[in-house]
Parts: sequence; C-alpha cells; structure tokens
Amino acid sequence: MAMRELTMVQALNEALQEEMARDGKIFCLGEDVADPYGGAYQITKGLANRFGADRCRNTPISEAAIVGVAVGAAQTGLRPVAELMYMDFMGVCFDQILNQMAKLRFMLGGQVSLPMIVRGQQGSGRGNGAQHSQSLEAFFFHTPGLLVVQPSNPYDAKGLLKSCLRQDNPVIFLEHKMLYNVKGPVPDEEYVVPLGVADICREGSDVTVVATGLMVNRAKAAAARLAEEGISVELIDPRTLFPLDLESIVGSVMKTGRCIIVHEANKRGGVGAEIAAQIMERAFDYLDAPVERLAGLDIPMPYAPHLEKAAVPQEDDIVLAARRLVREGGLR
Amino acid sequence: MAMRELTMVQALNEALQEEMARDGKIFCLGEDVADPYGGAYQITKGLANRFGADRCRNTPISEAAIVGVAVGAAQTGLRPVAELMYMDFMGVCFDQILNQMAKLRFMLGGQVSLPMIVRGQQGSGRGNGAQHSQSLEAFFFHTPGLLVVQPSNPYDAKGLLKSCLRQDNPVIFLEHKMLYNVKGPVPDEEYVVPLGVADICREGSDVTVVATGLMVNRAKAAAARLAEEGISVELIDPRTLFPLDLESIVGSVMKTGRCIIVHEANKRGGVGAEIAAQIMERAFDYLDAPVERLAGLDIPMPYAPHLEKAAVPQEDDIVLAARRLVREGGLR
Amino acid sequence: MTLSREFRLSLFRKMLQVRRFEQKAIEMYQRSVIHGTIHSCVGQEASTVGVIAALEAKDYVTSTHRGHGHSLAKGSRIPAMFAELFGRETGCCRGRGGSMHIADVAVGMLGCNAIVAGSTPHAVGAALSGKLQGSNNVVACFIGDAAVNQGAFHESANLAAVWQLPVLFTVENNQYGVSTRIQDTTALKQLSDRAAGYGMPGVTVDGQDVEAVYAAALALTERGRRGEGPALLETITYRYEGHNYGQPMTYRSKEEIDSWRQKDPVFLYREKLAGMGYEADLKAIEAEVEQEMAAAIAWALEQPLPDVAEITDLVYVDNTPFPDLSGRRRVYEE
Amino acid sequence: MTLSREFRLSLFRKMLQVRRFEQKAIEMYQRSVIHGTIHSCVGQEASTVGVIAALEAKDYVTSTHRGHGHSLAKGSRIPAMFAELFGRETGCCRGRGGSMHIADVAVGMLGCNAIVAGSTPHAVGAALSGKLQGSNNVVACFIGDAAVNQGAFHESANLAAVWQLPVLFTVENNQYGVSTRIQDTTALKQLSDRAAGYGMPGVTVDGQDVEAVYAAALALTERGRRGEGPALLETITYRYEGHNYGQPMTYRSKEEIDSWRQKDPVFLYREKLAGMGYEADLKAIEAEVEQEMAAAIAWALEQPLPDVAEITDLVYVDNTPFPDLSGRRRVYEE
Ligand SMILES: Cc1ncc(C[n+]2csc(CCOP(=O)(O)OP(=O)(O)O)c2C)c(N)n1
Ligand SMILES: Cc1ncc(C[n+]2csc(CCOP(=O)(O)OP(=O)(O)O)c2C)c(N)n1
Ligand SMILES: [Mg+2]
Ligand SMILES: [Mg+2]
Repeated sequence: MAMRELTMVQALNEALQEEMARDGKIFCLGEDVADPYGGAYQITKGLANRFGADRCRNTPISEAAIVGVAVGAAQTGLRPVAELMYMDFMGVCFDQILNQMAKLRFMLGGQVSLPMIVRGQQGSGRGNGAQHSQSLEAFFFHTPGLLVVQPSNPYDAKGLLKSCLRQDNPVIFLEHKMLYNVKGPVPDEEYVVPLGVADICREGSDVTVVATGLMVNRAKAAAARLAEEGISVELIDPRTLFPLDLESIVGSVMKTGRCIIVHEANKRGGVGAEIAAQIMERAFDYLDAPVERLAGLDIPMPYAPHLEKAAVPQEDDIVLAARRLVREGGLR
Repeated sequence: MAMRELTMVQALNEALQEEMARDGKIFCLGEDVADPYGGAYQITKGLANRFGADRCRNTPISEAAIVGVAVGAAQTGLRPVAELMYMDFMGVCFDQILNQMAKLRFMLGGQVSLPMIVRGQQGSGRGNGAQHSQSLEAFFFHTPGLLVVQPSNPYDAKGLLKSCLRQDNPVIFLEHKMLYNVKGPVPDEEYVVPLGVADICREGSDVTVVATGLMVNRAKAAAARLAEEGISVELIDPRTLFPLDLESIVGSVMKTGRCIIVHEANKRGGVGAEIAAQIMERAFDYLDAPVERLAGLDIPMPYAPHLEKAAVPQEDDIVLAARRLVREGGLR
Repeated sequence: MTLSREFRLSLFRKMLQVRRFEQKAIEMYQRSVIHGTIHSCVGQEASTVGVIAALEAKDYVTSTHRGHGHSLAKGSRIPAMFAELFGRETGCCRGRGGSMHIADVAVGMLGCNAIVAGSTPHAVGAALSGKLQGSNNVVACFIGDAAVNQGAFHESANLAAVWQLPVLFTVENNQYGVSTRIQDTTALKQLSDRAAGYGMPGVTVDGQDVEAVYAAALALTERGRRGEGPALLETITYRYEGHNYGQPMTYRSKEEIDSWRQKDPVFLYREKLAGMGYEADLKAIEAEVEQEMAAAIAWALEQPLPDVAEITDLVYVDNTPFPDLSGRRRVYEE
Repeated sequence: MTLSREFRLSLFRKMLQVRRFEQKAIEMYQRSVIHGTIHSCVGQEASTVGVIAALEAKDYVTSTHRGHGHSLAKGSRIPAMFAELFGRETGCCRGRGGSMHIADVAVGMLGCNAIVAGSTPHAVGAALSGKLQGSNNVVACFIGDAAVNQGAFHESANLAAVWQLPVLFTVENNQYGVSTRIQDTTALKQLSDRAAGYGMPGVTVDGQDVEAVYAAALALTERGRRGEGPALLETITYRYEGHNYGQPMTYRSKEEIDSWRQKDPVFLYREKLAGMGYEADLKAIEAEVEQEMAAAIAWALEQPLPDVAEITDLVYVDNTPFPDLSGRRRVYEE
C-alpha cells in the first residue's frame, strides 16, 4: 500500500471528507467548526466550503443542544457528527449523552437507532488546567449503549472514524490533543479499521502492556528501552474501549503471565480497573503477579508544567514498572 | 443504647433536623423540598416549618443552578445540602459536580473549601424506567475531589449524614429508593458514623462478600442461607466508597481467600472493578480464586418488572455465586 | 375560524380518548396491572389535542413524563400503548420503556422523556433533519411550565430561533411543577414572555378551549412551515390528579381543584357541540371510545411478556463488524 | 454624573493596569515563561473597570476564561497573579490554577472559570449566601456574549430573578465567541433583550466609555442592594487579540479591528482626562504602572515552583475522621 505521512488532524479530516462525499446523510455540527475557522483544531476544515454550510454548521455555545440536536437528527434519518471542542465539556451535556443518546434506542424498544458520533479531544500536556485537560473515557465506558473509541495514531484515527460512520450505534470518539500533530503513515487507498479489534503494536514474551491513547507512544518508547535490557514487552492498544477486544488481551497475558495497564485518566474507577478485573477473571491461573495499573493521579489536573507532568504516567514510569514486575515480581 | 425502629427517611430527616439546629450555616435547597410537600421522599419534611423558608428552599427545575448555587454558597461560608430528586438528574448538572464542586478547591490552590452535600436517591425496583432507576456511584467515585457515601440502613444513613455535615469536603450522598421505608434500629442518643470505616456486617471464614447499598440486605439474606449449607460468609458494607476502607476488605480476603463484590450498578467500569483490582494488587498471594463481581447488566434499566428484576443481582445470584466459588473454585 | 362538523367531532373524540385512556390507566394502576409511575394529563386534553390537530401526519411530536395524551393524539395505537404500560412484548416500546417513554415513531411520535426538558433539543434536531431532507415538516415540542427553567430548553429555544427551524414549543402551563407554583419558579407574569428573549413570538392561550388552542397552534405552525422560525405557545391549563398518581395534594386546596373542574375542557366542548345539535354524534363517539378502550385493554392483557433471554438485545444495533455487542449476562444463572 | 478627579484617575489607573498586565502577559507567553493558554482582554478595559468600580470591597466577582482584568480590578495582588501565570507556589492559586482559574477570594474575587457560564450559578450562590448572612453585598457575574446561550446562565439568571438576589450579570459583548459572530448564535438585536425573559431589567451600554459603564453599573448594583433583584448589563466592546493568544484571525478583517482601535477605551479616556488638565497625573500614573508591572514580574520570576511532593495535598481538606484522603501516588517512583 502506498503511504503518506499525515498528522492525526489531517487523517481525521480525510475520513470526514471521504465519508461525507459518500453519504449525504452525514453532517457536522459544533462550535466554530465551519470555515474559515474550520474547528478549534481544524478537524472540520474545508467541510463547509466543500459540502455547504448546511452540512457543517456552527452552533452557539450550547453543548446540550449540540448533542441533543444530534440525537433528534439521528432519530429521524441523518448521521450527525457533533464536535465538543474539549471533551471536558461533556459535563454540560452529560444528560444528553447518558440518558438520551445512550438509552433512547433501548427505551423505545428498538424503534430507532442513533447513528451519531460525539467527538472531540481530551487529555493533558498543554497547560490548560483542570477543566481542559481531563481524560474522560471511563464515564462513557460505564454507560451502556455507547461505543467508545480512542485512537492513538493517524492510521487508526482515520480508519476507526470511517468504521464508526458506517454503522448505526452512537459513538464517543476520543482524540488526544497531544497526538493531533504527531505524524504517521496513512495509506493512499481507502481502508477502514474494524471496531473491537485491538492492535498488537509489538509482540513480546515477558510482560503484556495494555496502553491507550497518548500512552501508547510512551509505552512504545518504554518497550524499546526495555528490549535493550532484555525485557520483552507485548504491547496492546485496544483502540476501542467498547467493544473491547478482551480476547487479544487475555491471550497475551496467558502467554506472558504479567500485565501492566497504562492510561492517562485518573486511576480510581478508571478503565484500567475493569480490564484488570477481567484479566483476573479470565486468566487467573496464568498470572505470575497481580495486574498493575499505571494511571493518572486522583487529583484535578494542575497547571504548573512540572506538576502536570507528574500527574500522569511517563515513559520512565512504564520502564520502572515493567522492570520491577519482571525482575522482582511486582507489587507483592 | 436505647433504640427506636426508624425508616431511613426518618433517620435522614433526624440527621438534618439535629445538624441544622446545631449549625446555623446549614441550609437545604432543591425541588419541592419545602413544606408542606417536604420533598418527593419526605427527607426534608418539617425543615421549612421549623427553620424557616430561607433554610429550606424550593428551587425551579434547574439542577445545574441548584448544585452551582450550593458551590457558590459553600465558597462563601455556608453549608448547603442540595437535593436531587433522582440522582439520574446528575446528567443535567454534571459540569457543576465534575468541574466545579469537585475541582474548585484544588484549582484555587486551597483558597476555599466546599463544605456541601449533594444528596438524593437512586436505584431500581420501582418500575421507573431507564432514566429514573440508575445506580450512578461509579461516576462520582471516578471524580477526584468528592467523597461518596452510600448507606444501606437507617443507622448508618443518619450517622454518616451527620459526619458529612461536620467536615469540609464536598460529598455525594447516595440513598436508595427501595431502602427508604425499610426500618432499622436507631439510637435515641446522638451519634455519628465515621467516614471511611467499613461495617463488617457478619464475620465468616469461607468467602468475603463486599456489598453496597440495597445489595447489603440481599447479601445478608444470602449469607444466612449459605450458613445453613455450611458456607461461612464474611459480609462487608463499605458504607463510604471514597474514602474506601480497603484495609478491612483486604484483611478479610486474606483470611477467606475468596471474594465476591455485589453492586446494583452495571458491571462494566463499575466500582466493583476498582475494588477487585485493588484486592488483586494487595492480596494476590492470598486469593484462591479470582475476585468475582455480581453487578447489574450493561443495559439501560428496562421497565417490565421481570426484566427490571433480571437486570440486577438478586439474593439467589449471590447464593449461587458463593456456592460455586467455595465448592467449585469459581470462575475458572 | 369556522370548523367543519367532522373536524369538531374529531377534536371531541380525541379529547375523550385521551381522557378515557388516562382514567383507564389509573384504574389499571390501582389494580396493579400497571406498576411504576403514571402522570395523568386529565384536565389538559384541550391543550394536547388542540395543538396536535394543527399538525400533519408527517410532522413530529416530542413529549415529557406526562405524554400519553400527546402520543395518543398523534396517532399512536391505543392497544400498543396499554400493552406498553402493562410491560408487554407488543407494547409500543416492547415493554422496555413504560409510561414515561411511550413513543410511536412510525406516526411521528418521537418519544416521551422522563428528564424534564430532555427532549427539547431532539425536537430541534428533528426539525433540522426535516429541513436538511427537504420534508418541510414541523415539530411540536411539548413541555410543562416548570421545564422552561431547565438549561436544555433554553439552549434548544435559542438554537431553533437562530436556525429559524419550525419548532412549536408548547408549554402546557398547569400551574405547578410537582408541588411548586410557577410563581415560585419564574419572575414572569406569563411564560410566553420568555419567547422574546429568543427572538421568537410567544402566545398565551386558554388551554381549556380546544378550538382556541387549535387556532393559535395553526397560526404558529403555518408560520413555521413558511420558514419563519419557531414559536412558543403557552396553554393555561390544569391537572386534577397529583403530580403522579397517588402523590399527596397538600400544596393546593380542594376549592382550587373544584374551580378548575368547572372549566373542564372535555365537558365544556361537549356542551358546546351539544348546543350545536351534535348530541347524537357525541353519544355515538362516547360509546365507540368506551368500546375502543375496553377492547384495547382486553387485547393488551393477553399480550406476552418480553422474554428475559432477550433482555440485552436492544442495547446495540448489530450491524457493526465487532464481537459480542449484546451485553453480557451475569456470571451465574441457573 | 460628576466624578471626582481622584476617582477618574483611579479609573484610568485600573484600566492602564489591566492593559499593561495583559500586554506583559503576552510578552511572557512569547518568551515561554507562561505556558498553556491566555485569553487577553485588551480592548475591554472600560467594561471591566467600569463595572467593578461600582462595587464595594465586600462585594463579589465571578469571571470567565478571560478574567485577568476582572481579578486585577477587584484588587487581586498583581505579583501573585503573575506568579500564578508562571506556575509558582506563591501564585494566587499556588500554581495549580493557571490563567483560566485566577482567583483571590480574600478580595472577593471568587474565581475565573474555564467552563463557559460555569461560574454563573456560583454568583447566585454567593449572593444568596450574602443575603442569608445579612451582609448585603452584591455580586458582579462577568460572562461573554456567547455565554448567554449556555444552560447554566439561563438557570442562574432565572433563579436570581425568582429569589430577587443582587447579581449583576455583566455580558461583555465583544461580538464573537471564538470565531463565531453573535448574529450566528442568537436571533436577538441586543443581548440585553434576553433579560425580559427572566423578569429583570436589561441595559446595553457603550463598553468603551468607562464612565458610562460605571454609571450604568452603579444604578443596577444600587438597585440590587436595595433588594430589587438582579439585572443584566450588556457592554458593547471588542478584543483586539485572537480568542486566545496565537489563534488565527481569519474570521474578521483588519479593517474591523482597526476601526475598533479608534475606539480604544484606554486611549479615549486618557484623551478626555488630558483635556481636563490632568496630563501630569496621567504621566505619573503611567510611570507608576510601568514600574509596578516590572517589579511584579521580577518578583514573580524569582518565586519557587510548587513542590511535586505536595501534588496531591489540596484535593481534600483534612478535617475528616478518615484514613488517607491525600490521594495516592503512583506505584512506582524512584
Ligand atoms: C431534570 C429533571 N429534574 C427533575 C425531574 C423530576 N420531575 C419530573 S416532572 C417534574 C415537574 C415538571 O413540571 P412541569 O414541567 O410543569 O410539568 P407537569 O408535571 O406539570 O406536567 C419534576 C420536578 C425530572 N424528571 N427531570
Ligand atoms: C461549556 C464550554 N463550551 C465551550 C468552551 C470553549 N470556549 C471557551 S471560550 C469560548 C468562547 C466564549 O465566547 P464569549 O462568551 O463571547 O467570551 P469571549 O471569549 O468572547 O470573551 C468557547 C467556545 C468552554 N470553555 N466551555
Ligand atoms: Mg406543570
Ligand atoms: Mg465574546
């Protein structure tokens, strides 16, 4: 396959361009998404110019209406893609996510489906403070009725977004602000990435590392360093948190006997807890040590850069955790 | 101690009466909380008559304002107790909980504390449908900055609420609609129940059962039946999810070697996952089998009574799980 | 406005259907055939029927916790509505929804909603959807008086005004949100005054007079259909029952309730039509509606319950290339 | 309104302080001493200073992402504000908050807030708190034009009106929310028209004229202090910089920006006061402010960073009888 190097911004934009050209029912809405601004992070750049103002609409700062309008439009035949400028604003529209978008199909006895996407960026690393730096996937993960997608690179971002636009369940699509401008290879040809299939980024035999979002890159770097010390890491990026490809994760842990889960969201009640619990349930007899979790501290994100850095797992943390787990048996 | 039999409604009302008499800074606000209505579930009955309309205030149906006003009042010297008629309405005020109430103290570098409580009832069992039957503790549990309290009986409800009103952190206080009219002993004398101390409801040696809220009663009944079959259950009610008395839980599991966590909230990403993961981390070598979780199905709550019942753990489920865990080694 | 005899009788029939449906529902609730909670709209029939009479079949309705009437008036199948309240598989929401989630999308009834104002943005979305798909339909978005203080209503009203979408926000002002008087929840003389704050017209109408409601609604829906944007219609009305069936009434006097019974919309309209010489038709309709309700209930009572084995089936659509989306069963089952 | 010389000069001083603070902040941002994001209020000084001049020391202010000016005008310590932007332990929020969370509760500045309209209910709560505690203070609740479309604003405005609380909702209308023109987000001619929908007075004032803003704000705060309830004041103003520093300006023309520079509030007021014969005072103030900023920055640059070991300390208050509330450190640390 011929490849180009694209940023995640470009890759996501391509996905929208291609799918909107293919399917006239797709439209985008959100704050400042229309040209010339094209979205706070340019994901929707050029869509209004190309497809018209009707299909890429600026809204007031009214997130409950943004998501709720998407629900109403999806219920009546369209495929809305709603942007939240920061996922942190899910708080002001959580009813529309939790009680409407996620539940309507079931409550209505299957009369409707809601083929809609709420997407936006999240995460820390840019000094945006406590209300603009959260990693919020656990809230969506705990909400039955949603799919939760969290790409870690341009290739997956494009392919997953295209898959989401071709199925009929409501999706939360979580981008990471620090991944937007990281480049990666993207095929010239059309492709999709299936939902519910993890990416085994690296095969290994000593320890399984399950990492999500921005943490995948840190885990990759850590794995490379660990390889030099003779520790062989199998790195898994679930790509979609729901559906979760537990088979791949459990299969890997059965092989390595050890597992570290790495996510940026704070630890208490995070997605890592569910993955750890399920690994225990399914691979108990294969575990040489407790599944470990490296995660954000249970604090609001601090502003000062060195505190912000200390609040989430870094490459070094992964290296240290893997070393102790493999060499010293981990937490015990 | 002299005791009376009170319902949880009466016990909670007593706590508010006593603390409002003690501390003039406490006031209640919410929908229909004032007399003569006295709250949809009568928790605030009589407060407006006794303490005046200023200290027990009806609000419009504006939950974001209810919680946000409490934040502003707490920040400036008062101790608000905000009622959400159903915790399900947290969706429309989640920003005020997640981004304001929980974070303000930290974001402001400790300049303020927010001695406030958001309380209300949750849970299924009354045929109220998907938007009025949720168990939402995991959302609060995953939010740093909040205390999360979940009483299972009148005694604890009163004592915990009084403790909450005597400390300075923001609290989510989760009552259960099906526990409101269940009676239990409450002392005549003044008492408080400390936050962060689990209740060992029953001592036992074969299996630890950690149950929350309404599930505590089901677990008690199951434990009694299991005892007849010769299975000895140690039953733990954490009472507060944060702070969580992990010491008591882990200590018990080290003794029994087996653990079942039972909660009504849906399983995926529920509080049980965190407890299970932490037990694994701290008591790995003591576990004879994986920690198991009995929890609600990952679906919106259905309306039809038999479906509603099937959607959450019942006494029988606990009995069966314990039996298989103790006799057959559990999940493996 | 001169209305035809047929149309007037159809208004009466709808109002009576709503009235009798609600009364039967309470009967079935008292007999524990219905569980959970029901919010009766008895007393509000003229408002409900008058507005929906101004709609076409292709138009949409969104509603609230008090939505049986809206659903029925829009054309939902009455037997399927009873079956839903009874929790049966052939209920309009397959027994999953219940009273607060009645919906019949095939006839344009997009859903009741148990979150106050929760469906207001859906109405705007449906109107946008119609516009983008060129269907020129309007949306009647029903809410109660107390719902205008909810953020979602505000955002929806503003957005409909900015996008000039044909949404008729219908505020059925029955004077109370649960026990709280409207004077304690807004500082306005009339709720339609809020419309000006969005740049849309606001009209208040006697909600006990079905023809007056119809006329007001028709003017506003036609305006919307012409592309002139949304409007807010406030209907002044009353509910006789407690907020939900069985709730205490301590917050209002018997005199107040009685005085409103004097303005009973079904009774008043019956008087009017009888005065026009339609007594025979009215009697016939009464008999038919009685019969219709009895038959619907009898049918619904015989309907099967949902199969527990299918409990997780409707959470996700199964057209995605992924494993096992059907939810997971609890670990232990016999 | 006749204002004293001292008062006029104090208005000028405050405006200049805000202007220079913001310009210095951008300088420090360009030099990477400040990271994250800053939203400059250069251009809006008359609105900010005019309103806050109408407040007493005991009164409260709540603010937004664009809140440095509000904080400074209410009396926050300038060195501590710079230290906060630099992420230092002696910053007004101990380096935890940053630009969007500047607060100085000791002087009544309850907090900026990075959620649009997020602090509006806090303003209502602070006003209620004052009332219940008998302190008769008023609250100036600053928001931008685009924030009036957020549910929290709506609920707050309505509640303040119902409870007749002394909140002055000040909408600093700089014509844009990020890149989106106000005409694309409301259907109103002027935003103050929204006030009527809550039953409160709404006033629009030239936001480039500090004395006009002051007079309008004073009338409304006095009204509030007399117990006559909240009000909405719209100040028509403009920001010269991008939404946050460095953001593209594609959505507006150079001509538009230039035309607003002709109405620069600091410049206009300086001209006016110079015309009144205060040139010498103005010069002195300019020198003092320059010196003040330089000293504040110099001080702030020497302040220590927060100790990483204390990272979890401020999440909870430690006056509860429970174990280990301090958060948990990651498992592995060297
Ligand atoms: C967001 C939210 N808050 C509170 C409730 C509880 N609740 C249900 S109906 C209702 C009163 C609604 O009053 P109104 O809008 O006037 O409608 P009515 O019941 O009078 O028809 C309340 C408080 C809810 N369902 N949703
Ligand atoms: C709830 C929410 N939605 C969106 C944003 C992102 N955002 C921050 S400021 C802003 C524009 C605000 O415009 P306005 O209220 O007019 O204030 P201004 O920036 O013009 O001062 C937006 C969209 C946010 N912080 N919070
Ligand atoms: Mg009402
Ligand atoms: Mg603006």
